[in-house]
Amino acid sequence: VRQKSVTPMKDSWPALQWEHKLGSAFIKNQMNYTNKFLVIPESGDYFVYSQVTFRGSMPECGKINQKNRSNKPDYITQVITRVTDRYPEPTQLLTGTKSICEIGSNWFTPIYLGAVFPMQEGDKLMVNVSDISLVDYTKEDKTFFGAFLL
Amino acid sequence: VRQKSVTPMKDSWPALQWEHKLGSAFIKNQMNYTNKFLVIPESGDYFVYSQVTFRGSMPECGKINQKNRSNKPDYITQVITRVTDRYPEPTQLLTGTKSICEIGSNWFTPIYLGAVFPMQEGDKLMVNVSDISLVDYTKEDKTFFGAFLL
Amino acid sequence: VRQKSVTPMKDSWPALQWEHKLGSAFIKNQMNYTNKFLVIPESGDYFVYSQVTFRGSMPECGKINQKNRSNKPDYITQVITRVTDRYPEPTQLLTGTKSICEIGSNWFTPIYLGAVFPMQEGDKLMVNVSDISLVDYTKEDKTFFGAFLL
Amino acid sequence: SVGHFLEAPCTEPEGPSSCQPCPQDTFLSRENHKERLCSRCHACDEDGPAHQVVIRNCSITANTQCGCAPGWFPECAVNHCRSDSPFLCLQCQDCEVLHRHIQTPCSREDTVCGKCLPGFCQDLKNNCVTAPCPTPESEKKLSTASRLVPYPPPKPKSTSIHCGNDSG
Repeated sequence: VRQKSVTPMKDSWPALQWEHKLGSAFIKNQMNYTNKFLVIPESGDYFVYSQVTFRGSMPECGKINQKNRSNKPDYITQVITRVTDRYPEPTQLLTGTKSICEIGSNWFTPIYLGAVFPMQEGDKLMVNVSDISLVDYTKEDKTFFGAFLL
Repeated sequence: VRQKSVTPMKDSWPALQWEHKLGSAFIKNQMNYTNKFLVIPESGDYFVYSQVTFRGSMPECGKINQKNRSNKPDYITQVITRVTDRYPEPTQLLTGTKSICEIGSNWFTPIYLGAVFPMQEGDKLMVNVSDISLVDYTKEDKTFFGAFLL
Repeated sequence: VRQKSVTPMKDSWPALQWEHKLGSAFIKNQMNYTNKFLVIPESGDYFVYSQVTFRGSMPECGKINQKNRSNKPDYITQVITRVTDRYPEPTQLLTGTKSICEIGSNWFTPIYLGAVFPMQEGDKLMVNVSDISLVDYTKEDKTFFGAFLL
Repeated sequence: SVGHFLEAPCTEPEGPSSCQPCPQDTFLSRENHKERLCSRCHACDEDGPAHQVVIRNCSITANTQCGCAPGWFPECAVNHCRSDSPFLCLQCQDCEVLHRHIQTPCSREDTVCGKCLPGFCQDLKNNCVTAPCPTPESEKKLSTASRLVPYPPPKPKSTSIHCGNDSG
């Protein structure tokens, strides 16, 4: 499943939208992708994984020659979230979070996540990010999302 | 298996202690967790993985306005280690190590590791870190450890 | 499969050479390793993964006290590439790319990649890097490459 | 052939194989192949700090080509630049604003501005300022007059001035 560019949702961390058929993206064995969610077709233990490549220009914190330089870092965060009809709130399954205080004119970095979770049929998985404008969606090999049944 | 807070062991790199029942932590199919170790129940090839989120405040190296600023970076290291009764010394299976020289007031970053290893019944796996005081054990989705039989 | 030191190829991004028998490196079930390639023995879906630990000394961009400091960052990139006889060009399956602008005297950091891809018998996988002189090949637990059939 | 993927191989020697055009947003730029999957087109980094634009849309035979809009030029985002390195689009320098001629127009690199436009001249800080322009001579006088003079000026002493060729 490869990342497509997308408009951010209000308030809660925006979920990424994915390409699931073209290029090296694929869906099989009744796994389903709909409206930013991977939908679990069959109960069992799944290895869920995702990488998001983030990129941006020099944050305030990195402007070393600036007098009122704030040295609070920016940050980037990627969360794999599960939504089920068993419980009204989503669950953050995996979180990768990294401070950013680069002194270079621009920066880029990936965050990778992957682990096993017991899932129920119908559970839905999505990837949320702290700031969608920092996501590099230009190439499918840099930002991706997937799951497989053990 | 989710990370619990733990007091550091003297000398050798401290091993992390894990929560293995509560929240999204789970143990099944005779996999066992005891005294910081995952214990392999059955010989075979296992995919072993772990993420540790580290966090700290500005290291010496990052204090750019300080005259005698040491520019040797701090570092963070995570190691997945195997202990077996076949050999008296533990084996470092996977190592993620990263220099830290952030100029921001504080920093945080994850290290993720995962790979396949042939295991024998009774082999034990643990996660060691270079400095336990830098480990963010506050949320189970940020620091985790697991293994599954292929 | 563990990384061995290797002389860089001209022009295109150099491919890493791997140790596939010694230490914790292993090959089994007709998977084959030849001339920097893992060769897929049987069609199916494979989880392909690799970590490369990079290390270097302070880049131009990090020399904060230097007047004409270029603040363009250096960068490190790791790509898992597939070569098939079905198509005359290799395909970049997974890319981890990170800007480097460390102010410390030296730096080191891992990049980890892993995802599932449908493969055909005979497909070949390799790991390419942006600059082989920055790869830490000294310890097998820091730089590794593997794949398994789901 | 170019821009097509192999849907079904031929069933007998020299028999026809079935090829179909790549779906939208995918391409294959080479021919004589047996690839069943078309490659995904890249997207340009239009939304972020790179300000890229699509120079050539992806077609079934060629990937997207990204570049910079008119009035902008590509600047490699990293050291050790390569053709596939990330790049940012930066705004070209406007010589008119600087009251200068265009010496080299902006394209793959920034504009190079030349001499001052008519009616403008270069001041001490290399800026082109409006006339009247200080001539090089008056500039020299200005510089001597501006030498530090003690105040109040000392009373002139009686001196004898010798004219002549003092080749000393």
